[in-house]
Amino acid sequence: MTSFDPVRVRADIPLMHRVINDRPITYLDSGASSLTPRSVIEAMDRYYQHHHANVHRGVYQTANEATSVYEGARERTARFLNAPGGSQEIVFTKNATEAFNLLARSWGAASLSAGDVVLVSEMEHHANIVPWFQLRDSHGIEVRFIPVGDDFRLDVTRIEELMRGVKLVSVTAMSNVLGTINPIRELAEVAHAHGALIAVDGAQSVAHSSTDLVALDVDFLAFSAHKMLGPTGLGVLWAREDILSTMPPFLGGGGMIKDVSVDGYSAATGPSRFEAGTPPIAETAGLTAAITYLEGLGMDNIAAYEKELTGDALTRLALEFNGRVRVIGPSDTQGRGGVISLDVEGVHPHDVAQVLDQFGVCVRPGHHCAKPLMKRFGLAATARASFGPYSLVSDTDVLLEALAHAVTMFG
Amino acid sequence: MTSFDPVRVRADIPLMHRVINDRPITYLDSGASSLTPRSVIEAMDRYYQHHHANVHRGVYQTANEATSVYEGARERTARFLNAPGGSQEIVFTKNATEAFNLLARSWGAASLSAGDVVLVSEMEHHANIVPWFQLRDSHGIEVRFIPVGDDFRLDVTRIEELMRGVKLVSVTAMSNVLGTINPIRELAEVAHAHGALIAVDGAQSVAHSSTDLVALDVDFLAFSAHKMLGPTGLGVLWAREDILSTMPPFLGGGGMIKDVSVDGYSAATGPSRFEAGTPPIAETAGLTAAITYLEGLGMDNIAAYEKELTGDALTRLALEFNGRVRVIGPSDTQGRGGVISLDVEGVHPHDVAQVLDQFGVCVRPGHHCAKPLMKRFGLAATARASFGPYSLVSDTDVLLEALAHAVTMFG
Amino acid sequence: MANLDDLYREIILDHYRSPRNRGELGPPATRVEGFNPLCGDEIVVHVLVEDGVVTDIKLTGHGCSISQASSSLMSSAVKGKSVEQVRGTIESFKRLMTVHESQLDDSARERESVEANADGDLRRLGELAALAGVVKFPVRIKCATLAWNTLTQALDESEDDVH
Amino acid sequence: MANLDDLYREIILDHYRSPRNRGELGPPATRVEGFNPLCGDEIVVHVLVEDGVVTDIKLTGHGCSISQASSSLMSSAVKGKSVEQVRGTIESFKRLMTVHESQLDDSARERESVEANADGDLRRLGELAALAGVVKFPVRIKCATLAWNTLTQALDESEDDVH
Ligand SMILES: Cc1ncc(COP(=O)(O)O)c(C=O)c1O
Ligand SMILES: Cc1ncc(COP(=O)(O)O)c(C=O)c1O
Repeated sequence: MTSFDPVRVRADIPLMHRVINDRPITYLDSGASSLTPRSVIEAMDRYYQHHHANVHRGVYQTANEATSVYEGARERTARFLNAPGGSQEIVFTKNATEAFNLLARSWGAASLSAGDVVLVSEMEHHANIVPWFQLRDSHGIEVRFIPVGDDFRLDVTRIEELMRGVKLVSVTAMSNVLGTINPIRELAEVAHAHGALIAVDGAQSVAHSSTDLVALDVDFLAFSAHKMLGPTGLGVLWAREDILSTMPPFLGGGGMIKDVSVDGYSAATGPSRFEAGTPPIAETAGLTAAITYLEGLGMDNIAAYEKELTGDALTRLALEFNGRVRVIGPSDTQGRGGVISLDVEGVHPHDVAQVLDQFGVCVRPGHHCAKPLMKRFGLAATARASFGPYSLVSDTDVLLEALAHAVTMFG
Repeated sequence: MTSFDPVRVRADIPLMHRVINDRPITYLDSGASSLTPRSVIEAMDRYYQHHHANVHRGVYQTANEATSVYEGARERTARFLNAPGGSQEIVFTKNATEAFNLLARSWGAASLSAGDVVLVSEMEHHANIVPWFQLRDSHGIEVRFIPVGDDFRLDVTRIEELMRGVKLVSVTAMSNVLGTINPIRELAEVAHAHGALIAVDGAQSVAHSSTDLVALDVDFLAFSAHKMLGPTGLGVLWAREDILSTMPPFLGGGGMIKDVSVDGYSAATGPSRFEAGTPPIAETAGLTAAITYLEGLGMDNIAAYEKELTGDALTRLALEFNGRVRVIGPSDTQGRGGVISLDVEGVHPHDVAQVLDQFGVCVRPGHHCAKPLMKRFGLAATARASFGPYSLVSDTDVLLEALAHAVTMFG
Repeated sequence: MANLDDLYREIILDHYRSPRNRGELGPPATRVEGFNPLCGDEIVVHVLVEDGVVTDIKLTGHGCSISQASSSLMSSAVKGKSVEQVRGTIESFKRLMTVHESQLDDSARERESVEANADGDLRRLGELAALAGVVKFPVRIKCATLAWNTLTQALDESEDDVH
Repeated sequence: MANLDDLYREIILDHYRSPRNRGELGPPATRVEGFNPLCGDEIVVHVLVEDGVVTDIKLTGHGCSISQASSSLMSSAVKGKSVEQVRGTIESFKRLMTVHESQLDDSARERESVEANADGDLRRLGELAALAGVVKFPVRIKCATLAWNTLTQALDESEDDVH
């Protein structure tokens, strides 16, 4: 184990004190949403108790403080990602999903026309599929899918062919179902070599390994605060400044305008052009605290630790169930993260999750908003366990105990 | 005074303990955002400490609890508004602004075509103007304005003429600049008599008087939680169920789909069709607590109390400055709420606010996202004071003291 | 694990492992798909109505033990019954599945009458009563009712065909 | 109220009450509008550049005392100066307006050199130095710099015209 101490992380998470069906909680659903450290909750409390006001248009002191909280979070996020152009590349949204919609309806609608191709992958979350289908319906673009191989990885053997007519490659850094980590740096090279841009879904990656936008050389990145120890109600779209500055507005309203008259409006410049209305302010205080917390742990430490956890779980799952529990995803930790989708022979994922709940184990059954991927593997659903920096090997112990019960019960 | 006790309300607001420039805070910016009672902050804390999980797709206990928090807030909101069709008419958004964008891009884009008219008013907030301009640009609709008279009220003398070709009337229940309360019930009758629908901007009204959607007989209502003692990051669009059920999706992603394949998608039914991605969950816990708090005070009590405060302030402003401080808005409390825009002769609103800040007085200078209204009255900005249920007559005392200083200083 | 046993009664596990009336029916049977978008359960109901009687019913699709067992139990319960009787059964079943919510909301008195009602229903429902434990697991109620809602739609559509 | 007096120096109030160089210039002068969308301040700079010299400058628009005084002070400072000199003044002024942010971010040592620099600038800036107090009110910095950013744009445009 690294010097990183998950037991102390756990002590920072109030929800870890929950007892469920007489057992201590075994939270294995960080892929859906992470648990929230005390410091993040307290940062939002402090905001409401001392600094709350609407941002931007105030002169008085608390309005300035609220603005500093908000703009400070932009700075902090830019540094966290090593954004080449700094804070002016950070747009705050409601969640990763809004970020993709913004991308599709602003950049996409302005830059793409009938016949242009957006290349996504079969392992994308609906957030990175449906907005492109909507753009297909409104603008006649084509949505094409990079296939996923039987090894649960992107099949890029025919990438040259797939790239024909592509203006944007939009792929996830890590699959929320398979755990597969995609070669973003290499895909960026391919995209750029073909004159296309590349967008990355960082929802599953930003809290689990370090993100260096300069090194990745991508053009867009989307993610949600609630999956990175932060609060609900806040997401981020990062876009390269030279691209962002040419993008037309998305939603209309206060804060995104330069001028309005009864005859029309003109839009503001910078990220605020895309932030119509009163933004999630307290939530940005929470995001700043979450980033501080994550960086305090060390992103590389987190990645290394979760790799160990994942490796241990994969090994034991392979050993203990005589093949009745199948992992839908890469079977070793090479290029994969701590999301483990399970297919239990003869037991529907819903039932798996129901039995596990009796043991206090929180796993998520379902299609995980990745129905094309499910269809690719002929599955309706999986039961997914996923780790966070507060997870312990003992969580895997309980998971295995509960799985054994499910297998027996439906046996 | 009514039985309602604002001093106790004040004691419930942690931020009231702030000292600004050696003076206790005098918060007069509730029109921009309200201050947050302890119970609202604590409800969100409790959510993160005990119940946080992603909603909807879970089987385990905390996922169910989170879903109950979220769907419970929908129920609570529907009851608060006396929504005729109940909770399935409540769509959660990021803020009131997103609610209007949803309305314009879903209902508007599907129901309106070139030449159709959306009738707003000159006193609208940009949130209820810019989305319609955007729809004008994309769909060729006409955006028409009900003029505002010199009495700071809607001039409906030529309403029959104005209604020609109108498919939607979209007006604010209360102006965030003038304080004017509009006759929504009557406008609804006019709209319906002409076969048009009516949308109401409740951002400034829902926290300050009771809302009865059955009695109002309107079709849409939009507002934000952060102006009703609730948290940032959450808004509401209410729409009549028979209309909502015919509206096409807005943003695309997880949670709003029925099915997705590599060929396309189909949308879910009910409010979730419009709630793509992980919603603001903790924020809905805050909203429920805010509604509980407001109802505990009694909406009619709040309205009566704020009317007294407003009447007192208007009288004293008229008496004390020899005409150097002009109120931009109705001069008595008839059909007006507790938002008081000031024009101080020879002192720019920015400077007014700056001087007031030295006295710990929080007022907002600017165009208040209502530039067409500003232009109507030949103003670039006003300094706006606005009340909440925690405001006291002593706040007005400090306001007047500080204003006197500003007048002298720039004298 | 008393709770789990309430949910997973032996008869449910049996219908899950060996579902009755699997398969498809061609025209003139009515075919309606039911989705539970939240969990991905899919059920396709094929129903043949002749002279006001459900003369045949077949099911395809996939889902959890509760949705599968419920649809299997449903098919056994409705086959050969008049549309009228089937609609009655659907109503009784759905009432059984909503007791829980009433219990949460209503006063004790109303609750009792609902329970009395449910008891009556329970007797009428026969084997279907095995699903009664589902109400203690509110998220699973949608699993149990999916087939029934789909059947209602199929009956409506087959009646539309007639008129 | 020491703070307020830092901001509202007498010379600023004077320029606010009696702004210099109000008015417009027709072609061939360059006309550029500057907005501060957050507070609604608007400034229109009309500038006439002849042979590399700002031979005339006029201003319209409206805004707070800081933006108005800043633009008035600016117009007095740049009129008759070469474009080169004007750009130098703009740079010095904007440096003055960013000291505050540096003070927040940088180490003490860097701060000192910035301040030394600012002191040099202060001397060069003459009357404009009255605006130095604005940096203690960060939200007002945009008010003070609006005219200057607009002037920069006007100079760029008038030079484009030449080429
Ligand atoms: C009348 C009115 N409508 C709409 C809004 C927009 O609200 P939000 O910024 O929360 O979206 C506001 C508040 O700024 C308002 O006062
Ligand atoms: C890979 C991936 N992309 C996008 C999302 C969408 O995030 P949100 O629901 O917060 O918008 C998720 C989470 O559900 C995800 O796992």
